[in-house]
Amino acid sequence: MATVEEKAGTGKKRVSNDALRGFFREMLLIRRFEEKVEERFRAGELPGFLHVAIGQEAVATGVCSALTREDVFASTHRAHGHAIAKGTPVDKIMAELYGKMEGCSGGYGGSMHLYDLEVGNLGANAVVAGGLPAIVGAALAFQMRDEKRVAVAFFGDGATNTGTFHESLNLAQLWKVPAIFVLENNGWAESTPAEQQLPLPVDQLGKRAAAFGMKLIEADGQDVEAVYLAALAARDHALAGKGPVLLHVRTFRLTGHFVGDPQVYRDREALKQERETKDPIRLLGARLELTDEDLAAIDAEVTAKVEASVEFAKAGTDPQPEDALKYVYA
Amino acid sequence: MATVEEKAGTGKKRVSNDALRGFFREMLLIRRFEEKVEERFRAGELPGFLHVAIGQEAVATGVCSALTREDVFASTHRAHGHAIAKGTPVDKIMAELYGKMEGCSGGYGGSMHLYDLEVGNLGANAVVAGGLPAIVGAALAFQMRDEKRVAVAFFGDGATNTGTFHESLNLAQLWKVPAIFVLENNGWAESTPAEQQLPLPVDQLGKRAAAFGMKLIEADGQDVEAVYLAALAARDHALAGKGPVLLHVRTFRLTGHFVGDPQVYRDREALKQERETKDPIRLLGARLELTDEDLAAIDAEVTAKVEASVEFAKAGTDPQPEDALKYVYA
Amino acid sequence: MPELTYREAVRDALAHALRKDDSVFLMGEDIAEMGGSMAVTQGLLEEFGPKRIRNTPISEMAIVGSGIGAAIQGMRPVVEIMYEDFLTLSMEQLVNQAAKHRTMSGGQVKVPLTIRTQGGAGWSPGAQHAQQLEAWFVHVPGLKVVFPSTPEDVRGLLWSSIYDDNPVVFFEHRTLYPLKGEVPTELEPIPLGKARIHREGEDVTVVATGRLVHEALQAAEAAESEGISVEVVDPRTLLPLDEETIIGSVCKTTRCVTAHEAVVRGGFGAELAAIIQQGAFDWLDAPIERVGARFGPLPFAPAMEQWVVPQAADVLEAIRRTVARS
Amino acid sequence: MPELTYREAVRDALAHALRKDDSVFLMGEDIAEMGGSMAVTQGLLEEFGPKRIRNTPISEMAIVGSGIGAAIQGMRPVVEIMYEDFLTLSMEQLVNQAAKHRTMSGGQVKVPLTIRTQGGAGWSPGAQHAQQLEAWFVHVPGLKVVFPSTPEDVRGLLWSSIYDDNPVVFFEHRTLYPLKGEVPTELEPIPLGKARIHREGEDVTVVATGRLVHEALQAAEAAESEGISVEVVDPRTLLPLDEETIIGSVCKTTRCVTAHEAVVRGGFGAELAAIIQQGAFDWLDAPIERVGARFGPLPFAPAMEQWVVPQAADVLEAIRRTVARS
Ligand SMILES: Cc1ncc(C[n+]2csc(CCOP(=O)(O)OP(=O)(O)O)c2C)c(N)n1
Ligand SMILES: Cc1ncc(C[n+]2csc(CCOP(=O)(O)OP(=O)(O)O)c2C)c(N)n1
Ligand SMILES: [Mg+2]
Ligand SMILES: [Mg+2]
Repeated sequence: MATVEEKAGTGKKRVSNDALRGFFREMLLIRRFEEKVEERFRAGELPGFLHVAIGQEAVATGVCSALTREDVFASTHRAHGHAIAKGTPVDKIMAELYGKMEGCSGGYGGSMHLYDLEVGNLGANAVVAGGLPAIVGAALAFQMRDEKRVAVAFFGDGATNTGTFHESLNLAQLWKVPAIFVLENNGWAESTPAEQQLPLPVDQLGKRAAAFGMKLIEADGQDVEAVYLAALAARDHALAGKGPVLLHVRTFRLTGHFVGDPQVYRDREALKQERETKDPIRLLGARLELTDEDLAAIDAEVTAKVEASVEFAKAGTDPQPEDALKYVYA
Repeated sequence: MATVEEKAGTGKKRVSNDALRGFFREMLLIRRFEEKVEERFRAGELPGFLHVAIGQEAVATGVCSALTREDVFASTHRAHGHAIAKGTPVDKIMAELYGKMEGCSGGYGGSMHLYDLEVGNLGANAVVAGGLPAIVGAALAFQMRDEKRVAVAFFGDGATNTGTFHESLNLAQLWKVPAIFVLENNGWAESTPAEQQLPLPVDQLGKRAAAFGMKLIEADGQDVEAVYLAALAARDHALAGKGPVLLHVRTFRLTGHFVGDPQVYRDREALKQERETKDPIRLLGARLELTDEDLAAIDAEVTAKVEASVEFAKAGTDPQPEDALKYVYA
Repeated sequence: MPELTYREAVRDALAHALRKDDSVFLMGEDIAEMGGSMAVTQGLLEEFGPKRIRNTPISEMAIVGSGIGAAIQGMRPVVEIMYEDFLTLSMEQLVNQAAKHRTMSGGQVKVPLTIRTQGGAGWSPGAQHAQQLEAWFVHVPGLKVVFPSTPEDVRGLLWSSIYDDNPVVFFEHRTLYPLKGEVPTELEPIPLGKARIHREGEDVTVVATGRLVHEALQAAEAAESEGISVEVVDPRTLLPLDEETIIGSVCKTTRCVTAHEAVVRGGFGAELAAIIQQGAFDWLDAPIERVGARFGPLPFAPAMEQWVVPQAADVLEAIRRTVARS
Repeated sequence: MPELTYREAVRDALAHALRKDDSVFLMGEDIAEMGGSMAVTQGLLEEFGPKRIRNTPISEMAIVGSGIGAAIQGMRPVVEIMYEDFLTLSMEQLVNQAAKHRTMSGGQVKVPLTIRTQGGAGWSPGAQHAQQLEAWFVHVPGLKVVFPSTPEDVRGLLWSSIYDDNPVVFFEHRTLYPLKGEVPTELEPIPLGKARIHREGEDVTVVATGRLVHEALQAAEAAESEGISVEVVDPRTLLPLDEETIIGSVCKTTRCVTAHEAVVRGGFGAELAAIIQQGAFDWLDAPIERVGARFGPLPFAPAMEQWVVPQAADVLEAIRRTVARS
């Protein structure tokens, strides 16, 4: 976790500049990773179905920076950023996307099923909201065994329309388990805009917490410091035995739903505007007043990492066909 | 519908005494019907699985009195009262419980599957919340065809914990269909008390509407006038195109969950108290200042109806075994 | 005769029904502006407007369930479940509600609802976007189950499904969408419950569904060059099932292979085998061979996926096995 | 040897596991004070307290799903779905999550979860409280499926299911709960995947599950008096399946009847028939007959229900049919 200081005189918390620089580096790493994924997909190298989180990096970094290695989480179809932020090396993630045995799921999972039990990644899920109930169960196990750990579920605004969401939050609140539900509200479910899928105004989606009497914490999802502080507060709340938290962050999906999505449904001008004004990396860069050299240095560093991950992945081992049935049963 | 007058000078609405007497008669009819069901079950005459609504009569009568014949509804495992109040003759209901062809579902349904399309009963459901989505669809059909009808779902507090509840209310609100969701909150799901199944305090279950931005109307479920007026208001709201309504009424289950339930889980003293202070029929009788003769006359009338329904049912026709497959496909 | 892709054929049936009949409307995730995740419903929003081409929230229970309610009120909704893996979320509504209302009501209620869905492997989707679950629904009285394999069939059968007064679960196969084929100039309904003999043969009958129809046809070609004459039958409708055509074919050839993409164990091939071994017992010269996916969740890496999912070569091998028995 | 009812035997296995092992706990609707809708868990709340005997809200997805999460974290949850008809609500969690985590994670994750449920007709429950859906789960790689028919089996198999490191769907039959039977003094685990031969015979094998095991035994008695010698085999575990014992038996008797309470079409009997016709092809003297419910939602009225659901007489008839074939 990054150091939190008091904002001089205000009593409010703030994150040190050093820590913010660390966040910046990680967010840029995620961005470059996602861009590389898009590129390699277009080059025909990546099989399957891919979703990148460009625009949502501050959520992954902000939340995961507030967690310890023992804390666990479940992710979604848009999984790469969460996995990186929780500490899985990009090599292992890229190798997974290439279907290699060195991948974080041994080549069995793919982009929508990144796992890494060692760092607490319980698995990304290709079923919307599919991972939420297990997070309640994981948190229950921690509670029953008196372990000071939280379980975190990432999911989108679209996921809040599922019955699974409702049952999960409801049970979590009833039993006051140490879970954090991170609602990454980007205002889209695939091609369907907020107005067509959410009965509440998009910015008021936090009201869903009221149905359970659950603690709601909200933050600007494009401001990594805000997300980080909110996640810390959520974690404290959950660990204090006060029950789970709905952590609602408004964020922006600055690309298509999936890699290759022509976005016929999306207003070009609005998208352009969003890319200009809502990019969490630009916003943080500006705030940190990074010089061009600073920026170039960091970029070179993370880009090299990403390039190396592609090399690593390509040099990886293809599983044998008959390995397919190796893990059907324990 | 009963006549609604202004409460002298107050601007508030009230129901005429005559109408209230009508309500009283119907509620007593439901009560005597349910008692007869208990009796005939104990006598070994009724097959299957039965749930009576003793204590909840004011909800059935109050809501259904606010509906027209064209309005439709879906009910639950606790279905008899709703069916009676919407206008299915007790003969046909009793015959159904005896599994006779003269039953309102031809002997195919049983207590948990009372249907009567003619009066808008789309079917009782033995799956908790199972009927809610269809009510959204029925209301959608009305909306698409510009028909001035509402679709009503009855369900309990326990049902609000299901994903089906969430998805149904959410979709209904998104599309603003003319539906009314009647939450009969008796504070129990079978043997499980509110504290063990609801994350919200039992009286605050109406907050669930906030998750959708849905209009909430609340009423005392033991006061038939209040329920009736609330249902009228809900219907007006829905028909005005303002969207669906969650109609939350607090009520009391003055018997076991099912007929024969020994209620080992229930505090005897509290139950006794509830039976004394929360009985909606007693409460209404007192308010109407019914004389003993009045009461006896009404009771004799409805009791005779119920007795006749048993005669009718017993004299009914048993289906032939091979009729079983008559309606598998249309 | 005009040529359409499987995708266009589905769209054509939908458009025809939407034009003919105000009671027909569509609901599903991303079916409007985007035209569905498989581009099947592209263009329909423009022609029919948002009241009839309805994007829904991610709510598979409510999508099916509201379809049921609208159907009972006299509409003919066609709802889409984006991937059949997500049918798992609407099983309650499909199995306990849609399939049973008619019987439970003693014949009062009709549920003319069509549930379109698609699935299938072959594109590295991973384990949760590639299942073939049609067999489950064959076990549910009150439902009909349709699984067409060609543009002509998908168009004619979808039409019949929409106008059938029962709930129909309608399976499309993802890899077939680009497949081209001739269709009648006028949309011709194909009755539910009639199998199609794709190819006549003398030595062995392959009863195949979905993508495996095409793999079977390929295998049949290959077998021919080995001197084995293969008949390929596609039931098209799994429930009701055209037992007569299937059993008739096996009585003629005396050998049978069943083939589908779903895992073998508990798959539709089991039901076929059970029916055929009974109906053609005295004719059978070899055990019925079943082809299907190997018994595991679909792994992501292409080499493993390819090995798990059955191909023409697997059908060919099964044909050889069955012919080798004397 | 002590005698227990089927109900007591389930309870006994649960109590033993709860005593032995802190990681075991129970979740389900009304399992605490009420002891479950079938009184199976009566008394456990008193002994083990509300942290380990947990009443849940009506949330079948969350019940199974939270069980999955706890299992992955090293617990051994035993969750109860009150009626198997409500499994329809947890299919997504069972099929896409529990069954697949292990493969999708490349072997990192284990899900030692037991899902107990019960069902069955014979008490006029109507169409939504009486289904037998075990066949669906046999089609799902990654799950195990158990369906015991006697007190001894239910106790030993439940124990093994709880201690199995995979998700196990464990079916109990409602009408069997009062059934009494001898059990070993010490709780003896019964390995998953071993069939039980209840009765040896020479002329025909009946492979039966659940309640139908008892109907089959009754039918076998009756057949005996007609001079037909019947072997009755209960697979007990449907997945994995003890094919060797089953096929061995049929090779010996040369005739086979399958019997379950679920509807015939698409039922587990189909899988049995498919396996047996292949494994015993050269031995079979008659087509395999399948006994099961008629193809309709269960009607309420007792006369119709009785006719839909298979009884000993139906098994006997099938035995006669198969023996009549020469
Ligand atoms: C249960 C289910 N229904 C539908 C889908 C198809 N699908 C994948 S992502 C998605 C949209 C999800 O929206 P949201 O939850 O807001 O996440 P985002 O994509 O915006 O990150 C849909 C409909 C699915 N994967 N699972
Ligand atoms: C999906 C589902 N889960 C469980 C049950 C078993 N069950 C029947 S009634 C009931 C309690 C319902 O409580 P509530 O909704 O409050 O209605 P009430 O019985 O109080 O009228 C339960 C758990 C069911 N019928 N359906
Ligand atoms: Mg979104
Ligand atoms: Mg209740």
